[in-house]
Amino acid sequence: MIANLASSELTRQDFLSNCDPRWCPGCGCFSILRSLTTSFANAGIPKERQVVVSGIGCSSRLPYYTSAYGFHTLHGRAPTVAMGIKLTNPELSVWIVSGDGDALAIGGNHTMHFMRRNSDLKMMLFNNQIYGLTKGQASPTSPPGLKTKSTPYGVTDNPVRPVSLALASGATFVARVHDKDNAMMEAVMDEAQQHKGAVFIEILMNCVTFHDGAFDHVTAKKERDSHSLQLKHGEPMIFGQEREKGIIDRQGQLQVVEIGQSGITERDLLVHDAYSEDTALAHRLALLEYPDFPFPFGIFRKVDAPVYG
Amino acid sequence: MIANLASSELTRQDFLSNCDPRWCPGCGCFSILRSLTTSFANAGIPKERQVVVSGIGCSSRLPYYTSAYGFHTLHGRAPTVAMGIKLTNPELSVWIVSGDGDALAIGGNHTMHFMRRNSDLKMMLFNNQIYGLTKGQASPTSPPGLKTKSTPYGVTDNPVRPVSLALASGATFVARVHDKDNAMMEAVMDEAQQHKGAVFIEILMNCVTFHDGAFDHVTAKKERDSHSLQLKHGEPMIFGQEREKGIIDRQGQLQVVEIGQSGITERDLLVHDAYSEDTALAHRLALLEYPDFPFPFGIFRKVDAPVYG
Amino acid sequence: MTETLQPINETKHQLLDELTIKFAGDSGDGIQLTGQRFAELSSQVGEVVRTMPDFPAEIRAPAGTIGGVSGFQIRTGSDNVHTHGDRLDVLVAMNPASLKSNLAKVKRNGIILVNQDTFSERNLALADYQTSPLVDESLQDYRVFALSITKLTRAALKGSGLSGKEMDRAKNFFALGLICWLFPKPKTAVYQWIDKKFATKTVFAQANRKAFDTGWNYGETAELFATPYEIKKATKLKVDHTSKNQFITGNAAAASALVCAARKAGLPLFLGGYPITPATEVMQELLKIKAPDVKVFQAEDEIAAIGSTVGAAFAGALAATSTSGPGLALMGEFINLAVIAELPLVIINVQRAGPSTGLPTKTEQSDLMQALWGRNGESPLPILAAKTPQDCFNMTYEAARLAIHYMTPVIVLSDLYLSASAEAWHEPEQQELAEIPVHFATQAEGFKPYQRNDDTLARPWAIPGTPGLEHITGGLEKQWDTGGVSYDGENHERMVHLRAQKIANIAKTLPLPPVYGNPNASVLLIGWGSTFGSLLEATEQMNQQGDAVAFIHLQHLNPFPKGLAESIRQYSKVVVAENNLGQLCQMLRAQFLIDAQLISKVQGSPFTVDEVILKLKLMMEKSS
Amino acid sequence: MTETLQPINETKHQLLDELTIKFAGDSGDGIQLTGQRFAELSSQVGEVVRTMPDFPAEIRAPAGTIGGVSGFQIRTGSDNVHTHGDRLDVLVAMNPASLKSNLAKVKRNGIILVNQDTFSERNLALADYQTSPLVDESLQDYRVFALSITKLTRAALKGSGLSGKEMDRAKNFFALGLICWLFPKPKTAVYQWIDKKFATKTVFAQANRKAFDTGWNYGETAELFATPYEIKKATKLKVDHTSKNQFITGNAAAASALVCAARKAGLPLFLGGYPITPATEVMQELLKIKAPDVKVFQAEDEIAAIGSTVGAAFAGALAATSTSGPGLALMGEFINLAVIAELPLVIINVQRAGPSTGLPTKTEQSDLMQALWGRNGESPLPILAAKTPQDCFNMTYEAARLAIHYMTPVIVLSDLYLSASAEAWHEPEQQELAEIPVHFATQAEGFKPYQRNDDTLARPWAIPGTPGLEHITGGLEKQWDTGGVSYDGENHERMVHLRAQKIANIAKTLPLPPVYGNPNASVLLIGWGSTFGSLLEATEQMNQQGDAVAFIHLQHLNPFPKGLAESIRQYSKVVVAENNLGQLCQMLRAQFLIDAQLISKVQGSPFTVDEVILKLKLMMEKSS
Ligand SMILES: Cc1ncc(C[n+]2csc(CCOP(=O)(O)OP(=O)(O)O)c2C)c(N)n1
Ligand SMILES: Cc1ncc(C[n+]2csc(CCOP(=O)(O)OP(=O)(O)O)c2C)c(N)n1
Ligand code: SF4
Ligand code: SF4
Ligand SMILES: [Mg+2]
Ligand SMILES: [Mg+2]
Repeated sequence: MIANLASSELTRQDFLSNCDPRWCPGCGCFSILRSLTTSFANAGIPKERQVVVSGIGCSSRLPYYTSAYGFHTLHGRAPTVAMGIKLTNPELSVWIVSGDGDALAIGGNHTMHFMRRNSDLKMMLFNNQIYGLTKGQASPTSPPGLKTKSTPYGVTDNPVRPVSLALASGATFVARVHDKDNAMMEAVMDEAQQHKGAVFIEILMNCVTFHDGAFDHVTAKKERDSHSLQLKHGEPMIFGQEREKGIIDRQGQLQVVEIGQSGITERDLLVHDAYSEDTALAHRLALLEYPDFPFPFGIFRKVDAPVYG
Repeated sequence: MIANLASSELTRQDFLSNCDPRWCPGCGCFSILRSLTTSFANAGIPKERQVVVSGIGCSSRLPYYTSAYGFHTLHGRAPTVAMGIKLTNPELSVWIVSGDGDALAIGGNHTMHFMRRNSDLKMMLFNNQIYGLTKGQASPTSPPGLKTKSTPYGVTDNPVRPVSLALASGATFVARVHDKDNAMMEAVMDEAQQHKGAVFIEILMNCVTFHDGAFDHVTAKKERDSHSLQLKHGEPMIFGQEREKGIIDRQGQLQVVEIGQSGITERDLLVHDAYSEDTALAHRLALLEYPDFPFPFGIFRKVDAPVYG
Repeated sequence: MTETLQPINETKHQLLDELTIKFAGDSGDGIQLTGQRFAELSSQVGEVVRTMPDFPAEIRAPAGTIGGVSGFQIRTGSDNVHTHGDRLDVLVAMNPASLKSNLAKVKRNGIILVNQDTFSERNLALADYQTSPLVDESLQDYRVFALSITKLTRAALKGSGLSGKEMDRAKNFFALGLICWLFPKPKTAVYQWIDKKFATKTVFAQANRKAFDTGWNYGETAELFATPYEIKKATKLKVDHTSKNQFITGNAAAASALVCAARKAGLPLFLGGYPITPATEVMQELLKIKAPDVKVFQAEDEIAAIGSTVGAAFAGALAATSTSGPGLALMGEFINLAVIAELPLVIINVQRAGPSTGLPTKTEQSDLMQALWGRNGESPLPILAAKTPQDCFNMTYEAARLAIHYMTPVIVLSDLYLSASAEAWHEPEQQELAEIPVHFATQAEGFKPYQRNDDTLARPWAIPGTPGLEHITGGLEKQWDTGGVSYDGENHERMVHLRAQKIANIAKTLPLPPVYGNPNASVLLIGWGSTFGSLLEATEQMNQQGDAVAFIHLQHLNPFPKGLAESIRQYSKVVVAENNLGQLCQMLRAQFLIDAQLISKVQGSPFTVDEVILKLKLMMEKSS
Repeated sequence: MTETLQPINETKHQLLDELTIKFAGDSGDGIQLTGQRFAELSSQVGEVVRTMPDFPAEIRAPAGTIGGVSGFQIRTGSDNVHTHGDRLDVLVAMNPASLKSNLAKVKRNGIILVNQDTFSERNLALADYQTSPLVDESLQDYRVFALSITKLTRAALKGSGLSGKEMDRAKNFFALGLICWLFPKPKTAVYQWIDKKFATKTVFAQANRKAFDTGWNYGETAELFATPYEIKKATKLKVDHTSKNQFITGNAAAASALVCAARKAGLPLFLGGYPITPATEVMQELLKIKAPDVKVFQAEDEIAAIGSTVGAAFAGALAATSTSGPGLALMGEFINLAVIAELPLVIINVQRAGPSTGLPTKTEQSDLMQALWGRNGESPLPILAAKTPQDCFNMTYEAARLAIHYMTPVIVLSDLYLSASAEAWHEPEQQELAEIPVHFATQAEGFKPYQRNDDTLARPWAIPGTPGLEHITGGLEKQWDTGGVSYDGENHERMVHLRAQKIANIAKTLPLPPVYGNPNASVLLIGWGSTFGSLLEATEQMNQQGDAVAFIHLQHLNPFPKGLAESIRQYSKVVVAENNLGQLCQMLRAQFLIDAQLISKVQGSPFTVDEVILKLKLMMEKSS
């Protein structure tokens, strides 16, 4: 994964600024910062060529805590600034840090368009299903029924599915990870470092203050194996504490099956194909949700395509 | 189809204003205006309860030519104004008229969010794959390679697929029609009149001045039958001059087949299910394009779901 | 509750003109609750009270750090209380960080009460103290009382069945008890409030009562203070002793005004909003109301927020939005649509320090020019500014009235300071409120969407759903009476003048602002917005000290009331004080050709009274 | 080509001081081409020329209707030609609708040439004529020449092998030929141009030459006119006879300036834009250039356009955007980010008539205050305004220089009138252009992102990719030298003043604008932007008529050049003429306390010279 051996001596610490993060103790952002800086060190791209562009929100404070170039822009507008940076200097590796409100409420259009153009930008969407910085209003990903400061009687909107949107928009690298699994975050970020084109990584992130435990049912250590599905290109879709379950496609419908029951073997299972030009499977995977299905993590799609600019 | 017998005496003419349309002679907008006013007459909803809200563009001039209430708002922002109207007076039937630039470039976010909320608004997107009013720049739906005033060397962006976007966003009524087939337009509009929830109708519309003939390969009378597919709920997907071809699902892949060849009968063909909760099939149909496939028209999706507000 | 609020045995009390006190501690210490309660008690006994909370920075800092300090300041006294106070008479500091961050505000010889149990090495370090201020000499200019509040509370609650952590949560009641003894407040009112607040958790109610009593008794018995202090009550102000009397912030007042105005007008209320500090609470206050005539729409962004508001106005609602500077910047294009479509809109802009994201948690008055000019073309609209938290009610209500009366968007300027500071208030009854007549057009015969009322120049409000009035509106220039699209140059000029005239005409209906201080002075101080309290107090003090100063405070910033120029011209020196680089000052100079001078402060905080006096004196010296 | 451009046999020509002529016809009639060619010929023989096209409304109207008329006006003459002319000496009307819509502009006794073949009943009806103006008396005040241009052209082209329709397309060459005989222009230049233009279609080239000759010969032989008219040539202006001499519109000039400035500075050029009338051509001109150092990004909206521009500036490009009023309204929030992040940006705002969508195809000067104030907080930036099409080059270039020199966004105001009108011009050579030095920071040692240049107060430009200068910028307030986030109130005040000072300081580097007319007059006329030509001509005429008037025209609107107040104060009466309700007038009053009075026109069209004179005289009478 190391692209540039010359600067490979940089460590994670080198990518941290001397500014103390001002997130709430226990906020998921800390863990993401950790993985990102680790991946920066892994990538071996010199510091001066990494640029982290953010919008406004708790998550968007992240650039201050890295030692790369950074731009803390306006609410929802990070992709536009990132675009100008990349078009001006294509040598730079440009990351976008955004929140669910930032990227999907006010910034939804820019998010969609940078992906449509397959611009060579990497967006990380810190999805805590809430507006953190403004102290707890509903966001476009807040689950129905959630009581927040702006929905005292519960959310009634249908939430946006970030991965579906990214696929429909045409991002060429689409993934989902979470703040409780640094190894997975780093593996995905490392692959993203190398990707040419629009990267979209949804990162489930726990907001301890305004929506604590939102993802525990799929991210907590003890639930993780049975409630989530790790997508790996070329591998059958297996999950479960004992890797005893899998996903099959029965007449166009995805279904959960027990391996070994009703004559099902590993060979009957759907095999993940992240490199397919056709997004149909990825689209269907993006619709899977716990409890009917395991919640998928990993890389949904990764294809090469001409890059904008 | 007539909801309100009392006012059913209104004719198409009653829904036309005495303002002469100022579109280029031959513009597809004329035909759409014709179908919309016909559908208004069919719906039997009194004039004062129909509201037509538009953005800015050639297409967005339409409200001036109807005799309903109308609001010619700002570029890209019609859905937001429509939202305020509907929430204030739910008795009104609120239509949004928008262009491909209006609804998908500057207005993409509002388009997405009104559909996500399943707001009870009906958007007609007049897709001429060009910015008409500003005299011929590329729009988000302009096909790759197209030379326009703003792409003298040809479009390089990937176009937005409006129907895919509508499905991903959660619209509960999603259809595609074209300006050369008034009967189809009216049938779809008539159904839309009765729908409760977010309606999205993509209308292929010919811009004679800046992108003439863009859709001839699928809309021209002599091509239509063989190059397009009429989706009808509950009916097998058949097309062709002689209705000799059809669509099947072979291991998750849609394929074109000749009926009668290799033992294929009508019963093997995919049957359109517009009422399915699951959007997977609709998503796949939205990806079909001529010449690999016939280009689908009709209602992709129509489901009941709780309405916003 | 009212009958219990009699002042208690007063004989041996010292009398104080006024008191500025601040409760401070860690975010988890219940500081806001304690402070608010003390403020309410003070108000209920007839004092004039202003409060100001001090929240930790937007993103939570770790417990015990300076960043995590929460504070609540109260100024209470008689009629001359107009601000929450510049300096503290009393600081109650529940931990080292709260002492550190508030010390500079305490008056020399002021009282500092600290909970010494929290002065552990760890907490001192978190607050960046090298040595404990309780043992070194850093506090020698103050009267420091270091109490073991945690221990005393725990001791009192022993056997209550509560855990240690739970007991500690009652320690703010100890502090409240002690303070309520020192500045006597009726015990029974506190009991009743505790019982109500913890009705479902009686163990806590008991514990909190107990902690309160312990604090009170500690005051009485520990003999730290010779006697309690009695605070002077309001004389001119009528104090409302009913339960309708409540503390209201500027944001809550604005929200309340919208509801009252809509109901008075007989319209549904619609607010389209998007969260932004410090305006979010306007939307949130309305979201709490579950009534069919109040619709609140949290939009995907500010553009959609105001877009929906414009739609709602077209459809016949009292339509409003609330935002702050960056949001207002995004709304300009849509406000302009409302200007040309002549639709009534109330836009509440709660200013914060700019430019750009700036200092989102600090106050400033720097959006006046944006409100006036932040749109393309000639785009006139009325601008009002609130001067106190409750004036946010008055101005928002007035904005709604003007919007409907003149068919125009109206901008109300508030600011972060007003949004958060609070004063006692009660919501007026419907019959006390100014009329807001609404005349929807209904007559199809001869209807013209742009035919105007001779007096107001307002066009008719013809809403969808009305048979026979079907028409199209929008952003293109309108033919002057049919309202159809017109590309005619002369019609355009006519409309540009007409829109300007419609707004300018409002001037003649506006009362001249009262003159405070000495109307015969040669120096006139002019202010607007949240600086009112400081400017008024400064004026009063200067006149008391023998420096004649007159003061007027503008609520109507566009148009100015008719006759304002003449009033101002009576003074040989005109000084405008604002928290910006002179925006009102520029307006007055341009419109009246008066050589108005500026007193400016752009530090994210309001003027202190002393600052105003100092700067004004300097100016008066220079010119004399 | 140059050697052929000798004036032809002049002996028997009458001399004209100047000529205003308009070609008009249906959109399909080739009017624009004909008009442009005549303008170029006039310029090449040494006349001063200004042109103005007249496009049909945005959406195409049917052929033959008034809405579908296309026109091209040319004014040509000597040094005193500064506008495209208020009234027509000659109208060439190729159909009834074009006659109808332009008649009002023709001078009494002016020449009207019509193609009578198009005066069919159908066409008369389409143009709303009840009876033919060629037979009734409506044209009796003019010298009307009704020619059978269609028939004559067809006759001439008989046997050319062209279809009837194709022949008809040559009829504008007949008109051109006739006019080139009447106001003599070198034939050979026309031939060469035709041959080049139709190089691949020689039949058309032949036909057009033939039609041209036929028109010319018709003039010579038909004896409609006694003799041709010779037009006075430029005396002061140097005329460029090389092929670099071209007609340039304001929009093309602005685009060219961006390229020149970027190349002079040695930077890549980046323009992020979104189509909007009348600014779109700035972007489109740049899109035509296929060069690695010119990047143009058509964004999804104006917010993305300027966002990308801000990003490009951060990354080290000469970053620009172009828009019109409604777009500028959307850009305010981002411009503000560039103000606080102190990044160089050129924002070209081509004004059109507002408010809101307003009259998108009409001109106005009503975005000055929006440019100055349309952002939250105190947000100062320089504002320049172009006065002629080629001044769009100068001002845009100057904006780029200032932006980089001071690290600030700069707004250039142009307008619809300048965007479309054209004059002869050639692009300066690199060495003729002012230096634009760029000093990217490179020294990591001691680097502080907000440490300033003592002279300009500019901060260093440290671009991503530079090792050791990694830093974060953004919209939060900055510590004054490290550029880190600072919530400190006093630092904020310091920064607010610093940003203001940085821009204010530019004033001392700006030259005072020249005084035209009579500098000793007591009346001073002040203008800005596209009104320059009319105001200058009005000034000259008034002085000629014995009314002493001085005139200055401002290009720098913020800050004003140092010493401007003193210059202005020399006059006892100051009158500001603008196409708005007095925006510059307000600025001058506020800053200088001068009782500046307003001459306003808000009709979507520029002042005519007569209007200015009339209004100015009225004002002078009133005050005397
Ligand atoms: C134009 C504008 N509107 C609103 C805001 C206020 N605001 C700041 S962050 C934010 C939303 C934060 O939510 P999210 O994007 O999910 O980020 P998080 O804080 O949860 O990481 C809002 C509404 C702003 N800064 N600017
Ligand atoms: C804020 C703003 N930006 C830009 C414009 C200019 N503009 C008007 S319509 C339009 C695009 C028109 O294209 P489309 O939406 O496809 O409509 P069509 O004319 O093709 O029907 C643009 C860019 C505007 N009116 N307002
Ligand atoms: S509010 Fe939530 S998202 Fe923001 S810092 Fe705290 S825990 Fe993190
Ligand atoms: S430009 Fe195109 S879309 Fe516009 S009116 Fe003409 S044909 Fe229709
Ligand atoms: Mg969030
Ligand atoms: Mg279009």
